[in-house]
Amino acid sequence: MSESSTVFPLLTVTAALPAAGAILTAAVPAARRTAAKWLALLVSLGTLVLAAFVVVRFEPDGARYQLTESHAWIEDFGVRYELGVDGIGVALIALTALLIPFIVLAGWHDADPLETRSRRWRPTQGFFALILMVEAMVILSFAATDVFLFYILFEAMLIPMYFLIGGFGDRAHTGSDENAAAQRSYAAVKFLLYNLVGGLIMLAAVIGLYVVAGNFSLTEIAEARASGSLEMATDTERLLFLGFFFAFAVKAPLWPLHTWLPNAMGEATAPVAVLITAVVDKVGTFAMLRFCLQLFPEASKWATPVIIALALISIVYGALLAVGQRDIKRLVAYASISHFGFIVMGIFAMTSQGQSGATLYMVNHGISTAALMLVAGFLITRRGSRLIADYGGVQKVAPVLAGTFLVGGLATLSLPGLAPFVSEFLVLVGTFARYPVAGIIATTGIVLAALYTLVLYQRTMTGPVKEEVRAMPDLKARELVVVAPLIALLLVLGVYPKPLTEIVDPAVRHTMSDVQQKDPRPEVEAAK
Amino acid sequence: MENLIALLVAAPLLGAAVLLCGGRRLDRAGHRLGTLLAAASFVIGAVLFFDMLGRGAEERALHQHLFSWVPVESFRADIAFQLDQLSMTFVLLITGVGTLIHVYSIGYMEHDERRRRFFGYLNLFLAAMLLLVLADNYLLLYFGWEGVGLASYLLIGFWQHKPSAATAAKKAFLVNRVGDMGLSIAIMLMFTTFGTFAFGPVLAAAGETGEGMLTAIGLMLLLAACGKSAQVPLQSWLGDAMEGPTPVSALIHAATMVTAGVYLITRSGAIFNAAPDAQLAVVVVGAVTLLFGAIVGCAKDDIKKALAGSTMSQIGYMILAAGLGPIGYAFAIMHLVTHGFFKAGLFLGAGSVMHGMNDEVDMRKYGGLRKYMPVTFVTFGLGYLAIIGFPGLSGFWSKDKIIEAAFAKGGTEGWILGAVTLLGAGITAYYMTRVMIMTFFGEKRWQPAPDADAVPSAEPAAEDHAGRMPHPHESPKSMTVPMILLAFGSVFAGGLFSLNSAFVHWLEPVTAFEHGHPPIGAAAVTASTVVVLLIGVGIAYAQYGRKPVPVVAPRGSLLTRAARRDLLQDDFNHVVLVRGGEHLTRSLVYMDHTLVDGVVNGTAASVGGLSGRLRKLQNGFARSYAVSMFGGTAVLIAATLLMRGV
Amino acid sequence: MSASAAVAVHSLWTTAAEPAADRIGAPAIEYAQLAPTLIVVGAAVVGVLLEAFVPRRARYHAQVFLTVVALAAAFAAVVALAAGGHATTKAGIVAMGAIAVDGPALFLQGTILLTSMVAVFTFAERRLDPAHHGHRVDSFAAEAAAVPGSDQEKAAVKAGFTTTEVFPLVLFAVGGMLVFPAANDLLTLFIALEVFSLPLYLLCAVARRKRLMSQEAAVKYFLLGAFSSAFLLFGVALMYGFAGSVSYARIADVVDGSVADITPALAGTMGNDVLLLIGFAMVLMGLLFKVGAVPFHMWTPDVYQGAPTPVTGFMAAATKVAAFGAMLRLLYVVLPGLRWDWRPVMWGVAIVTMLAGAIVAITQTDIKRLLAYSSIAHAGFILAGVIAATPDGVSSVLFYLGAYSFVTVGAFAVVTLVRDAGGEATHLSQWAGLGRRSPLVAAVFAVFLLAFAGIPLTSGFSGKFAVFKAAAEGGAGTLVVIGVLSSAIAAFFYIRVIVLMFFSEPKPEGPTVAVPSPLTMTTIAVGVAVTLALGVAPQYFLDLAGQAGVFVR
Amino acid sequence: MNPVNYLYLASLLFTIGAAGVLIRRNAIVVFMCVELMLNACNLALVAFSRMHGNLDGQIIAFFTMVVAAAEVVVGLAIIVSLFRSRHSASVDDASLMKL
Repeated sequence: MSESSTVFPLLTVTAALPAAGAILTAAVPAARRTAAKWLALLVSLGTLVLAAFVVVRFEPDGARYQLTESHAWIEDFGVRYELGVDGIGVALIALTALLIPFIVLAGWHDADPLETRSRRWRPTQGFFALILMVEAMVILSFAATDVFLFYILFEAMLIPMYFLIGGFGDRAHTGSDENAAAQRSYAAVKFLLYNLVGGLIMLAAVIGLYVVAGNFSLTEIAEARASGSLEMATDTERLLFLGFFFAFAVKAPLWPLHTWLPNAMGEATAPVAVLITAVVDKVGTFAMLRFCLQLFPEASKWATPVIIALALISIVYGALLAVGQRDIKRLVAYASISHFGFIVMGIFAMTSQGQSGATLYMVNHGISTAALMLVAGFLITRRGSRLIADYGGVQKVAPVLAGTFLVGGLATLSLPGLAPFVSEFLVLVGTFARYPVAGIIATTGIVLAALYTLVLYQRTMTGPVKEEVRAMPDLKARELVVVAPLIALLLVLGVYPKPLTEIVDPAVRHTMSDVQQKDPRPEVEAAK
Repeated sequence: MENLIALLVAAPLLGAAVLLCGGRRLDRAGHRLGTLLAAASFVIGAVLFFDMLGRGAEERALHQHLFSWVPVESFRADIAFQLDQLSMTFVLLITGVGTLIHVYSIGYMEHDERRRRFFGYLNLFLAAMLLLVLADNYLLLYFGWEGVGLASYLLIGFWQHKPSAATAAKKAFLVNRVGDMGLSIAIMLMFTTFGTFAFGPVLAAAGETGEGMLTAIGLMLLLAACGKSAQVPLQSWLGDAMEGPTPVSALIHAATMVTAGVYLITRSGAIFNAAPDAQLAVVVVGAVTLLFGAIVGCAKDDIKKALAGSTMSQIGYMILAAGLGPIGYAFAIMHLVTHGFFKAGLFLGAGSVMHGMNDEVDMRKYGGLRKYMPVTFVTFGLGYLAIIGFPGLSGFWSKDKIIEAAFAKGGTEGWILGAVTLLGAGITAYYMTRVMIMTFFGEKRWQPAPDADAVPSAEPAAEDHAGRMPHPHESPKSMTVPMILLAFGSVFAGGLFSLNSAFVHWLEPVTAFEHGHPPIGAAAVTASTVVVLLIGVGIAYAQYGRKPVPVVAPRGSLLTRAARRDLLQDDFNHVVLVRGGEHLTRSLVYMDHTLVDGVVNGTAASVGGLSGRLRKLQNGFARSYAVSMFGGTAVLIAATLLMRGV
Repeated sequence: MSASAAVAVHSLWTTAAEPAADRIGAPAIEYAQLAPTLIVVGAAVVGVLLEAFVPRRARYHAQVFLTVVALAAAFAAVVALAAGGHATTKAGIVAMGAIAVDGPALFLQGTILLTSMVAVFTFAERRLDPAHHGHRVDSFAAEAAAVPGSDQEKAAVKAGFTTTEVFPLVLFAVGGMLVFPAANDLLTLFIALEVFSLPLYLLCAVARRKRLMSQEAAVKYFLLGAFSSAFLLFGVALMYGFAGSVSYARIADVVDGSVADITPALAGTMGNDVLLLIGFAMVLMGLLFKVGAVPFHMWTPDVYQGAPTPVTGFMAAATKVAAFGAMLRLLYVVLPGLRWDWRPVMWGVAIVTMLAGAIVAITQTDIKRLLAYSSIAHAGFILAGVIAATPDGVSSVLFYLGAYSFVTVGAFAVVTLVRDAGGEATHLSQWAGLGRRSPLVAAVFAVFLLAFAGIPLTSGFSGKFAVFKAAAEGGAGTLVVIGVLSSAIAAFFYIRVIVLMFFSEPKPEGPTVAVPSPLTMTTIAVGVAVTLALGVAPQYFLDLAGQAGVFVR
Repeated sequence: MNPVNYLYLASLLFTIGAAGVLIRRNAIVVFMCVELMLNACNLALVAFSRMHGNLDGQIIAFFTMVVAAAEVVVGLAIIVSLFRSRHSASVDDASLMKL
């Protein structure tokens, strides 16, 4: 990447704004809780505007990486502060910036202190500050084109997430407070350790990469690999690949490294759960696409069969376990595991449809899960229980809530007309083109998805009205503001995803050429 | 002119959007708006129809390309419509019958506080169904395909407060999903084979690939059709779908949606023509379902379920016809249309009866109603005659042609199929006569209606007049008028279509047509048909007309009992799929906790244990520390020396 | 060798008929280059005099002032030397070959001086304990000689005595530490070792609270320390026997074989190298003992726990720096020729140290012991860098030492703040819910813990990355993997503490967080600042360490 | 008589000293054993010095004595204070801190 950076460091600013916002929010005095909330909301909206600029400034058919910035950082480690986005990065940055305001708004009251414990104790400020901090790190990691820089963010974002999970649990817990606190910190520690171990193994690989390549610039290394000027011994490449992939597979999460997700999403508040699955986990799948494939094309191809198999297992396994859940949030978590299986499968199918599909899937899954999970959160806060069995007949007392919940569910089972359908079908087609059997097995996922979604809806929303929910109020204005845009977005992207695909496709074309793969030509043409 | 096509879909879609998002303030006008938009869509359809007639047979097809939906490299799915004769037929049927049923529902749903939403769903259904038949590529068709599935889900479960309804809705959606798997796999196969899945290119290029591939595609499409059209083995949902309000049963589960499978197969004719094995499969499915539905229909005492069985069996006819290839397509569609008329009419009639009978559905508690609701009786009667194929009425023309075609298949196949279709006709006559007699003839067997939940499909009003003695009365105009109109259809449509086989020629450019010649001349076939149906009627009359009908159903033969339970198909599903599934998931949940999680926690625990043991070494005694130092040094020295090999 | 070399072995009954050796001239001492050490030691001596002549009331202030000024001056001297190019171009051997003034030496001296300075601030802290009889008290016994709980002690407390001797002791220790990594012959090495060890033994014994534990710690540390230095000395003897000299350069030459000097008699009885190897092993053992490497680590937890916390902090930081410095010099200057002998051994030690440290730490219940074990684990990581045996290895170790020492001092400084009636509340259970009580202190401590755990954006990560990178480039990939795994294990218990502080409900009778004087605040602030600075922008310090990466010989 | 024997003697004394440290309980005795080890070192140094015919070894020996003396001062101070507060000089009694 050339020393010449863009006139205005748009990406840095986009990431810096929430970071600064986080510090400010944290600094708000204890008494002025509401001010902190509004500050956080404004900052996140500002970030959204900046992200919009990024999208506008990005030319789909321009250079591969745009809005690049490059500054010296740590020469001794061959590390530079290098930013740049391709279509995939742009899409995901947009998604992140888009979701955070809703997360903030949805979590408006989640961190209100139950009783003022100490003058210095400011949970609310901390909650929103952490969310913004996460946003900053995620955005930066989507833009990082320096492996080391990415690694640092990849690891560092664990800490705020960890405090979000462990510090601000779902108040609708079962059993005693102590018990809930114990479960919560268990979930938080589990989350951190899983990802830390993944990260540390990646660290070894990162160091190995440095020893082999001598620097960390993604672009330089990729070029060197492509031009053949940088040779890697097969085994070395494979080991390094595995090191990277392991970390991303934990984050994604891929079977059998998934078990931290249900705990984390179950114990965290709904907005944080959305933050985990819709935003942070995307870094893992994104990194597979960005780093695994570009840095280690050969090894990627070598590992593909196994990874596809794991992805398949995740798809079916996740769906089946979702069917078996009693806890709404855990159900959504397992559904997400199944969906991440689709994403990984799409990435490693090594077809344009698969990879564009996977990228779209990341975005759409973000939105749909956000819609479903946030509504579920509203539902749970109303009734104070996460158990499906505690609900019934809600649609009679709160039709709007039920309706939005249903739409979210339909999106999760990827009904045509809603965004996820497009991506899921692309992934399926893309996979099928290369691995027909895998493609067919994966389609069973759509039946299972329908099963767990509809069962959830039936058990909670339909049937005779339960006593406890009789007095349940319908969605409030704030909540509608959160849900309505998401649903609108799902509909729009479901019918007109073209803008998104146009941004993503060129990037995918590049990735495909990185791994020297071409789409299999259709039989009939091939015959001609 | 082609720009109107989009409006066909847009009108009801708008209705759905407004009604569903509009909120309570629309409650008063909602139903009118919905009906209006449905009618509008019908008018547009009519306009397009006459415009189409104005053009020569070959350039009748219209195209409208709205925008590109999912463009990814070679994968191109567009939002584009294709209106040819086949689609046009469906458009008219859907919008026409749809509008009538909207009107009917105004009266029928009067007392339901959620009527606005009901009309919203109906409009949504119309939009989706029109999308399905107008799509110019399989993916867009899939869009409509699942759209109608959603609408049907919402409408079957419209009375969500009833667990039975909610369950039925879920079941319908799930079973359909299984079918959808087939459709999506078929699309993938097309994409990998032809590089596209637009009707034009695919059907044009169908010849260029191997028969094996085409058979695969065909079978997948058939699976899809089975799901949507309630064909064996995916038929189980249709009976439960009767939980929905009767207009829904009439529109979706009789006239239109359930026939989508027939549309799909006819539309993909080119593929099936080149894949005989697939065709055979289609025929077999059709034949089996035909009998299956008929048998079930004979045993049901719930009037709607009886009709549902008959629907299944009639669609079996269509599928079978479609499976016969060019000799059958036209008749399949023709029967589809006529069936649309009389089955819708029958259902509306049934609805009207229930309306008058406190939503009682058990025919054993009817009887002698002809005096109390004459209009219903007449219209229902005409529908009855039509469906059993009474010479001259719609059903006769279409069904007879199918039977002919079946024989015309030739060879042993031909004979078997012919026999089956004939037998089917007989059974149809039997169970329809049974329904007719139990409902409108004989002495009255009314009883106080039990409360809602006991009756599998009590309608919402049931609560308020539970326990009161029913006083049958004719339904309001808004309900009778549609019935009358449909009755006209069921009487004359068939005849009209068959005037110098207008319908066949109308469809010929799309489906192609070759004249089938049954080994025993057409006249013979017709004759035998009539004979068979007379036999059927006769037996029914002997059983139900001559002696009084017991109010409590007799135990009945093994077959009867099996038939009452949909030939045990649900029990099979329950034991194998539901139970098995539950066990599977439960054990998986357990495994996830113990095995996958256990490994990790186990490792952590073992490290902890190791830590605990190592800790013991730190026993606080300086001298033991010294020992370890001494030992360490010794090892150090030894190691250093060993390195040197000294 | 003198002419007497001809005589194979002198008969013991005849005095060596030496021709009068040429007159011994006055040694040439380069005072400028020795300035840092001289300043500190001089100040120490002055400190002793202060104890003798300054009235008790004024002693504390006088001593603190003297100590801080001395350390600052010494640091200034180091900087001056470095600026004067003594770290690079003008690097050389001074004091008749006894001491080397070169990059590593100056870098380490600078680090030691800075760490000691911030550590001394915690020594001087007198606001944490409530005042006794109107006298502010620090964390040292009123009268170390008095029997705990005796009337004599009560009297001493009443009189407001304080053990201001700690300051000169610290200065002496620092003086020794300054020489230790610069020592250029085995004798200097040994003396320096003793010079900084003996004061530490004493410092361990003078805690104000928990005096029995303090004394016990002192005894253990002393006996084992003496034990180990005996080993070291014997090793020195053997190496002297091998090379006939104790100067590093000379020994190195002999090891390289550039000097053919084999005493025939010895050759007859045993292979020279055996002397060398055994000697090396024993010297190495002495150093490994100081850095607390397994299996010579067992004193660490007990001493760290028993010693007064400020002393622990000082000891943990400065001693490690000095000892690793000496080890680097020994291995890189004296025994590069022996690399193929010592690397495998060190591999073993490093692996065992990393794993044992991390694993045993998991089940600790006392914060000070926990930190002790963590320091053991870190010793293992640093050893990985030492093993690299490349200039990169040196600079990475230097960097790591710098980063680590500040984190350590800071962490122990925080430990001094959390107190209950019985003094410092070091049991982990008492730390529950600290984050709720005083979020700031908890947050600061969390930062230190994360640095220990090597989370990115903290100095711990930069350091860890540096040493692992060096190790990997030095061909010790396996070591890196093991290091990574053990730091994964280590992460667990750092996180456990964080969980305890933030996610568990505070106990009603839990400890309070004392509000310290600016002194401790400075210590902690500096610790945090350095931790974050080295985490976010380590480049400058990496450059420093990089330039300082070459030993003079 | 071969001076190498002095080396053997030295190592012997050293080992005895080390053994004493490991075996004896009384802190004072342990300490004396350490001194013995130091003296063993001295012996070795002197012997080597003699062999090599240079004085370094002997110089070191002198330094060692000084150091040993210093150690005695510090050591006894600590041990005595321990003894006074516990009324026992046994090393094993001083085991409050463990695990």
